[in-house]
Amino acid sequence: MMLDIDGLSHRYGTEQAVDDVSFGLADGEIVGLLGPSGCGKTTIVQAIAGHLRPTEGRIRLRGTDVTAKPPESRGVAVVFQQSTLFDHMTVAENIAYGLADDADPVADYLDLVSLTNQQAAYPAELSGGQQRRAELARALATDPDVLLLDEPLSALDRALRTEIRAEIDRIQRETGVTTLFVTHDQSDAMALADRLVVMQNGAVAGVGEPRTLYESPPTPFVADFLGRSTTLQATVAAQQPLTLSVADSRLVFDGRTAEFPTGTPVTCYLRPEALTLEPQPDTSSLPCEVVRVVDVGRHYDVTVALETGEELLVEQSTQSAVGTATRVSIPARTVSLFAPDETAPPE
Amino acid sequence: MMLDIDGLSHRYGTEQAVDDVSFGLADGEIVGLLGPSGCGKTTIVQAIAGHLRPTEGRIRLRGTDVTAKPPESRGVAVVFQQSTLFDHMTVAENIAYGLADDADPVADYLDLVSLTNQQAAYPAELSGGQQRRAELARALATDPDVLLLDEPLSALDRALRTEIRAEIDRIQRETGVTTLFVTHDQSDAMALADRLVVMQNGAVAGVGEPRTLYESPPTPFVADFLGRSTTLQATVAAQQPLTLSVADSRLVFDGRTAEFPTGTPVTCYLRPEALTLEPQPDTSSLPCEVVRVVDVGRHYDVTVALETGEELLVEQSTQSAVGTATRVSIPARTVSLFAPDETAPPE
Amino acid sequence: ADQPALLVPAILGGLFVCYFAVPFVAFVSRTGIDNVVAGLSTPAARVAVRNSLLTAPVATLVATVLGVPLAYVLARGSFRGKRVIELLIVLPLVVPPVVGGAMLLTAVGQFTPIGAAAADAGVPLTDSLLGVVLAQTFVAGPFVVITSRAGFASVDRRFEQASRSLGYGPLATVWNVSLPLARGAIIAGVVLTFARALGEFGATLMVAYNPRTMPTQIWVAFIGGGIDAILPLGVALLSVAVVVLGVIQ
Amino acid sequence: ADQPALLVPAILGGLFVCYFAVPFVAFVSRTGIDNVVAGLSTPAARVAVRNSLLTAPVATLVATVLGVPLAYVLARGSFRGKRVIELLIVLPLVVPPVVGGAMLLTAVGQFTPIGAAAADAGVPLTDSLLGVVLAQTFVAGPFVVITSRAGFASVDRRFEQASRSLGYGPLATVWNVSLPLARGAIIAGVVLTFARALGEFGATLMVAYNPRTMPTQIWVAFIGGGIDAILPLGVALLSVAVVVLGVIQ
Repeated sequence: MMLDIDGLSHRYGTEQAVDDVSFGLADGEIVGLLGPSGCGKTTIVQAIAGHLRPTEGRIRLRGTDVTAKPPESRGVAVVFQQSTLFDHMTVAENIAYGLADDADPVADYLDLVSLTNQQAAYPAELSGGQQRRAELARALATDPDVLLLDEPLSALDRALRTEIRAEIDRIQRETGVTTLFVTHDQSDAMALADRLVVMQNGAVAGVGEPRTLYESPPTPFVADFLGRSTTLQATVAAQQPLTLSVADSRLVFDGRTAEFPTGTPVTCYLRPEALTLEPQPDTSSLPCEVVRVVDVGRHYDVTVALETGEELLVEQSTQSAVGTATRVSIPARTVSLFAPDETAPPE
Repeated sequence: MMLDIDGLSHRYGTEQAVDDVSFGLADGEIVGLLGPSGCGKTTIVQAIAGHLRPTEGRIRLRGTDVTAKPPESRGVAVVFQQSTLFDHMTVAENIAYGLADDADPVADYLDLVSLTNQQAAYPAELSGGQQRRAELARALATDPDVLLLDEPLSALDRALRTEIRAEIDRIQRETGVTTLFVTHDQSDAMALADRLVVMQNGAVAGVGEPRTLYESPPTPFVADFLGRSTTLQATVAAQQPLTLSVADSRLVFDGRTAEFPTGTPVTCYLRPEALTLEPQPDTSSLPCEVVRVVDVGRHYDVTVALETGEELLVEQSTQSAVGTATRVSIPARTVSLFAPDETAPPE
Repeated sequence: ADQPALLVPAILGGLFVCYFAVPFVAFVSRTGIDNVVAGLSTPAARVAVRNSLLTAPVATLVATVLGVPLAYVLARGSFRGKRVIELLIVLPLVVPPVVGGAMLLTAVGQFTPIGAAAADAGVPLTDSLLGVVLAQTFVAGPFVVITSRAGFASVDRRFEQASRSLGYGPLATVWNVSLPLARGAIIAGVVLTFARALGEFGATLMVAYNPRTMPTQIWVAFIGGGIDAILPLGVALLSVAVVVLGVIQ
Repeated sequence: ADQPALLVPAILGGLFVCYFAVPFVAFVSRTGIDNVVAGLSTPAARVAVRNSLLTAPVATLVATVLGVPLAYVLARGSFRGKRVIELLIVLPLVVPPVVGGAMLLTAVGQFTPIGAAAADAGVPLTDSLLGVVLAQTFVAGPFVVITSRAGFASVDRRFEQASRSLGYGPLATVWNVSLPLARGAIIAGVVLTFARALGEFGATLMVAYNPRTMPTQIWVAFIGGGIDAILPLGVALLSVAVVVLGVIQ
């Protein structure tokens, strides 16, 4: 492992900001550290960079314990949400400031981020996107073992965000630098990261490849945080294939087995875009009535009420009329089951 | 019309912030004023509320010219992006501060926004969502002719944003107050508004119902601003049905006629979610190759290259392999054509 | 984590702290409560205390009543000459107090038209309690203006706009919204002005050598009796300064 | 749109502005360039100018070299007793200068251990240029500390963290990043300290009645010759104050 976080805990006064967090980054990997604000992400960044001494736990770089080392001798480069380019230095001077002795010349880094023509400019003269790229170049010029990106896109507007996200992707692949990408935005994280570490209240809530976590979230929190969810109360009625009862109806999910014994009440987490409205009955659909339709442009958010009164959210690409009686079809693959006591509301 | 903006222009020094803007709000209507930051939205809000005297143009409320009236005698209530609840007053005192003489008592407004239990609390003791609701109640307590909501959701995180958006929707429908909802976020605007006024560089770029503007944007700017677009260069090859030539291929759009003469080069604006990848040839599809796939959770962003080298973005719900040769199918309904000189990049 | 990193600046800074701490400790340890009470009960000291407690509050009141509105206008208005007014208000802070006193004398001294007219009317503007108030207001007034101005500027305009849209006119809005929201800064400004007025020495010496205030009496007593003669009044003024600090911080 | 709304505060504020404008105009109009130049060439005035221009820069230098590091430690560090140090640094600003002078005398006066030892060594700490520097440093030093501290505090810590992660140690980071980014505030603080040191009167009078600086010479000349005798030195100090204002704003 290039970077190893081992049992990291940190308290501010009596407040436990980070609680026994462990994960690692393989050489060349880009990992997304994802969670809502206040989940401890920033504390972890500060501890890895060496600006904060954790209450407990170890941080290892290339196998060497660096927990007590000062930031300047760690080989960890950081890009923060807000620009930290030095106003009183030109772009080239900013990059040269951190240049490793045996590294490529400044010109190579200017070229890497396409800022050759701006090398004599001061940061205030750059556009927002150019500032971000200059900052990436400065961080990379130290030839770091690990690049920490702390919400590098959060201060940008939509168009710029997409541009810089692609730029980070390209630069990371070109340089192969081991990268920890910290964000509260699930779409940024899923688009960029090889693996995700999802945090909740200072602890790790889930680790895995983005698609796996999205489709089989280990907890309701991860389900909610990685995308919109809609929930359904049901009871396990039979195993193999998994069969759920919802009031008088039954849902049969071919090819799935339940992790819960028959008779257990469960909460199903569903993805609105995986649900479809089809009047033809099949074994994994429930009768329902359209109660609300919101046009959000790229699709319609259709809310349907089941016979139990419970409401489900369905994303449809076509308009539906309120009051229509139809059926909502639930593909087996996209259902995540949790015991009721696991289901806390998202923050 | 409850509110009429007629030929409004405003300059700050030599800078033209708003240029000849006209639109109206019918009684009880909720209209979204949508545009990127710096497009003049805030200037229009300030002019309607009476905090700014426009360089030119008139503002009429219920047919009366109020352009020169001070804010306190206009009957326009405002909710800003940042809370303006008065810290030194309780929730009930804040609401009572603006209470119209002949209006319902404070208790009714507390009830409307479900803050009856918080009436004795100070704003600092409220959650972010409660603050927003208290502010809405205070604005409504003046029994205004027009309610101005100036980016009321922009400072909120995703979950709260959805909650307050639904709350605004409910309150607006319950009270029937004529509302101008100002935002830079197209999804908020499309979800809430009966009609949209889209602004660009101080001028109106498009007016209409959300769905109409989304599917038939009057300008490339509106197309880009209301949702993701992907563009295709083509030439009008025949009329009735509209036929476009793209390199050696032809696209035939049954049931559509072109607004441009045969032989005109045009830029097609397409919606990525309307495109599909289907290997079977049909009359409105083009051969292409998958060059990039990004997993963003709720779907895959698939980039395909046409034979011309041009790239199109396609949203797919299933994974595709890079290098696959396939065809991209373009439904006639979702294509917007613009002459090349109309297509300026979005801000 | 950065604590050891600050060693060099901490040593240099520590030296400076000592430079302020040593006189403070030496001064306080030189005297006892009994001496202070006894020293303050001499006739000259009692007159000085009375005069200071009459003049400083009046100067503070005048500066507040005129200065807070000025601060509001400077924070919210934009008009020709604003820059000049801002410089004029800061000027007494950088002008030495003796020069400030001299400036006042050229305006209201007994041989000037204003001063002569006032003296004829029986209210002399120099060598009188009124003269003390004039000197104190000139030197201390800028504090309440500058601090209140910063306070008003930190109140987002949108609070006032909200109040206007809720049906209140501009003055009612200032009263109901701007003043309460800026109250912390305004109080700090008033307290600073009071402290500065109470301690005013240079300008007072020029404009009103008599009647004596606590600072001028300290100077006169020092010439006559050396350091020990002034400890009681000095400790009294120091105590007020410490209390003022506690209020501001 | 709000301009007429500010009428009442504008009237009250305008009165206050007049109160500062009238002495300024009266003072400046009382004298001419020729008189100032002639007045400054008298022996006593020349000595006073020389003494002031010797002492104030030294006091400013001492306050800057020790005060800027202290400001940095206060802005970035957190340690026991920080609160006390902060109060101690602000104290000279609210303590009347005469009391400040008295405090210094209790610490370094000629009959104190420190003062006596220094006098024996041939460097008397009172009634000497060194005494003037001590008084000026005590009264004016806090300005550079407080202003620089605010400057450092407004530099986001992440700039320093970025410099550390780019391979620079804490002192190199202060030198390369923190000082340049806070330079505006530091320069303002240095200029304010210089202005205050140059105009220092009350504490100087107590600690070093002789040798005369410009403010003490103004007082002595005023006793002897009235207002007209002090116009040249007064105008000179006022001019410096106006220049200082220009630099700060």
